[in-house]
Amino acid sequence: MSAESTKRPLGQWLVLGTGVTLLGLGEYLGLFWAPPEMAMGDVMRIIYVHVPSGWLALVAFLSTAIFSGLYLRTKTPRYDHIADASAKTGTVFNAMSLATGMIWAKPTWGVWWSWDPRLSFTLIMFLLYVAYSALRRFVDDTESRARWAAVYGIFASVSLPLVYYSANWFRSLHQPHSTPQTVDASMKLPLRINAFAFLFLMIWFIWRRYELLRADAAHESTPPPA
Amino acid sequence: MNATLFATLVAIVKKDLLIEWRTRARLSALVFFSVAALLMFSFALGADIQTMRDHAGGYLWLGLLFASVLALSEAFRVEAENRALEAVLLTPADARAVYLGKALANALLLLLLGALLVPMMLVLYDVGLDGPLHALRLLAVVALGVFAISAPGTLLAAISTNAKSKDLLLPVLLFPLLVPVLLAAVKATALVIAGDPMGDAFTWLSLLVAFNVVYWALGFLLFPSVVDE
Amino acid sequence: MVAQPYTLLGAAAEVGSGVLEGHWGFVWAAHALGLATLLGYGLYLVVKKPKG
Amino acid sequence: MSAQAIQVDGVSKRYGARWALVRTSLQINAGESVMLTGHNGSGKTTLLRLMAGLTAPSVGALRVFDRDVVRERQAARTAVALLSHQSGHYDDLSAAENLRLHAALLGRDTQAIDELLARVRLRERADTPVRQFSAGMKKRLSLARVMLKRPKIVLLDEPFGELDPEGMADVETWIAEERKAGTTIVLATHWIDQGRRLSDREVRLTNGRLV
Repeated sequence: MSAESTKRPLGQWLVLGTGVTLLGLGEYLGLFWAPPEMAMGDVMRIIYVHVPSGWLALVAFLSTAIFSGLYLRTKTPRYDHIADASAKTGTVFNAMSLATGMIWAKPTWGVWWSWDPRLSFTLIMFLLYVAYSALRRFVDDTESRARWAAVYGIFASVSLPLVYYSANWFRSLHQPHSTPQTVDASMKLPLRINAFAFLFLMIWFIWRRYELLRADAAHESTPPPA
Repeated sequence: MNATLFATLVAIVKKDLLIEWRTRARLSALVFFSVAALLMFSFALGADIQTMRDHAGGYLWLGLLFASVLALSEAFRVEAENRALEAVLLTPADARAVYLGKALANALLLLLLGALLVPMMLVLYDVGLDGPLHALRLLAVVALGVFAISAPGTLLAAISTNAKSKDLLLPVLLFPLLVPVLLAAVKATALVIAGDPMGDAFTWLSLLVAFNVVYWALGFLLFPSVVDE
Repeated sequence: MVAQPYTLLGAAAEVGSGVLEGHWGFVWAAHALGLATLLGYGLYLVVKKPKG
Repeated sequence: MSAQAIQVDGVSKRYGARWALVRTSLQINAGESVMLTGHNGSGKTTLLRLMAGLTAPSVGALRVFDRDVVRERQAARTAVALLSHQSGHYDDLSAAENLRLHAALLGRDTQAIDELLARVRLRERADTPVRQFSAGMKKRLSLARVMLKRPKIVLLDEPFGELDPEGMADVETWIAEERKAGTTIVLATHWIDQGRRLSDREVRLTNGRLV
């Protein structure tokens, strides 16, 4: 098992390569090719990192919820590792989304932080998954840790629709969430490319993290000789 | 041969309420704590009566939230003390019924606390109510809120009781989960207190109902995974 | 300045000279932060060794 | 019914970084009485908790009357009762109230409770909160709870500990009766003489391994 994890499979290289290539392309298009937005000007270009990182945080946390459910059903440690890897990766994307959002907020609204629902719920989501990781650190027994984290991972996922729909549900100053349908065609392309770039990078992150966790668990799951 | 789900639920609720009654000194300490919290909010914010009136709902819910963390961890300290919960589960009681029973008992306890805190809030923050119907509406909001706190709270208390640094872990796990609930409860309370010209209260109340449905259902389904290794 | 096509050099010069009316400073900061996060997390996962 | 009451199949159990039980296999027939010996920390308690379905094996499987203790937990748990180091009582409730709770959970009527309390010599203290009980009295009450369940398999973790001579004699009598009635018994104890009198064979654990 250790030999397997030190020799990286071809698929992993492909995923990483695709992600990096798309990211390069998306960043170029977003920063230099796409026109500035009419109302907001160039500052709109922050969308190309802000929005994909927000989306992919949601996707990663969704993956945590799904694999938590699978773990509770099957008690297969592999699913627990994927759920854990997804949560940690999602937290990184979530932090990135928050930070870039703040950088965007300053020139647009004049403040680093505004308590609009979308922003607040994104912060709460971040805290939830930090708490998820904290819970894992507070439990020594491997089986209990996996079960309790899975339960919390499912509970925490209740926040995902809140974040996703908050901009529409509550009257707020955050623009309705950006999708390729709500922005102009020339902005669509870099946004889409970067979203896919982030998706591939996220898959690579989760994959890599999962391998590390599995390697950690491998030497724990074999009992000593009788 | 074993008790049905409902009989188990009733037995657990009865047991928990009986323990609360036997340890009523603990209960009154909890009431004292939440009243002290309400007082501290007014001291911390200065004696501006208009500010206090505007934010009365927020203080009430913060007081209830802090008290609920203490109440919930107490409720599971009792279970963990001699591994009493383990003995209950060995009978073998249905863990889902045990969950419903404990969550219900916790909710009732918090409701009692809320019913005691509401008049305190009315007096301390100079909030007026017009008539018993108004008071009943306020109590209904409090009930919806504390049930939405108790459902995830009971489950997370069961987890944190068995983890390291349990007193620290419970609020870390619980608070972010409850922010949306708190938000809805505070808004609904404020609208009930100050009047609701736009008819917004219904939206917030529906949100509270939705949280209740989701959290109680999740708790019911997931609690066996928490306590059964 | 809105319609002006940007080059890497031009934009960098603009940031350097402290001209922020177009808010390019914020754009660069956000993108740099994002890319640095991705790179940093990726490197961390490559360097990190399993326990034991 | 299968002749096998308990089947332990290549079971290992890890707590954190420590292996409490290592590659253990053991068959116990229905109606058999087995004594479990070993030093403190040798894995006796872990083995009993695994048999009761209170904890799942990290590796391997356990079956109780052919029911997997993890997958068919309720069925397996119905068959066993565990007398453990932890009393399992609610200290704020009285002895009778604790038993009444368990009677309600077991779906039994509460008629037998008086008799059970008399049996473990706690009738006079029936309405005293358990918090005021001595360790020996708590043990007696735990025993009454096991009796209330009337299980097919009794798992006893140090049943003689903390008891006075009279209490020990009571427990010995009760175990002997259960044995005669065909109950399967697993008895973990340091009291070798009593244990040998009450069991058909002896199994020894060292460092989580069967010897």
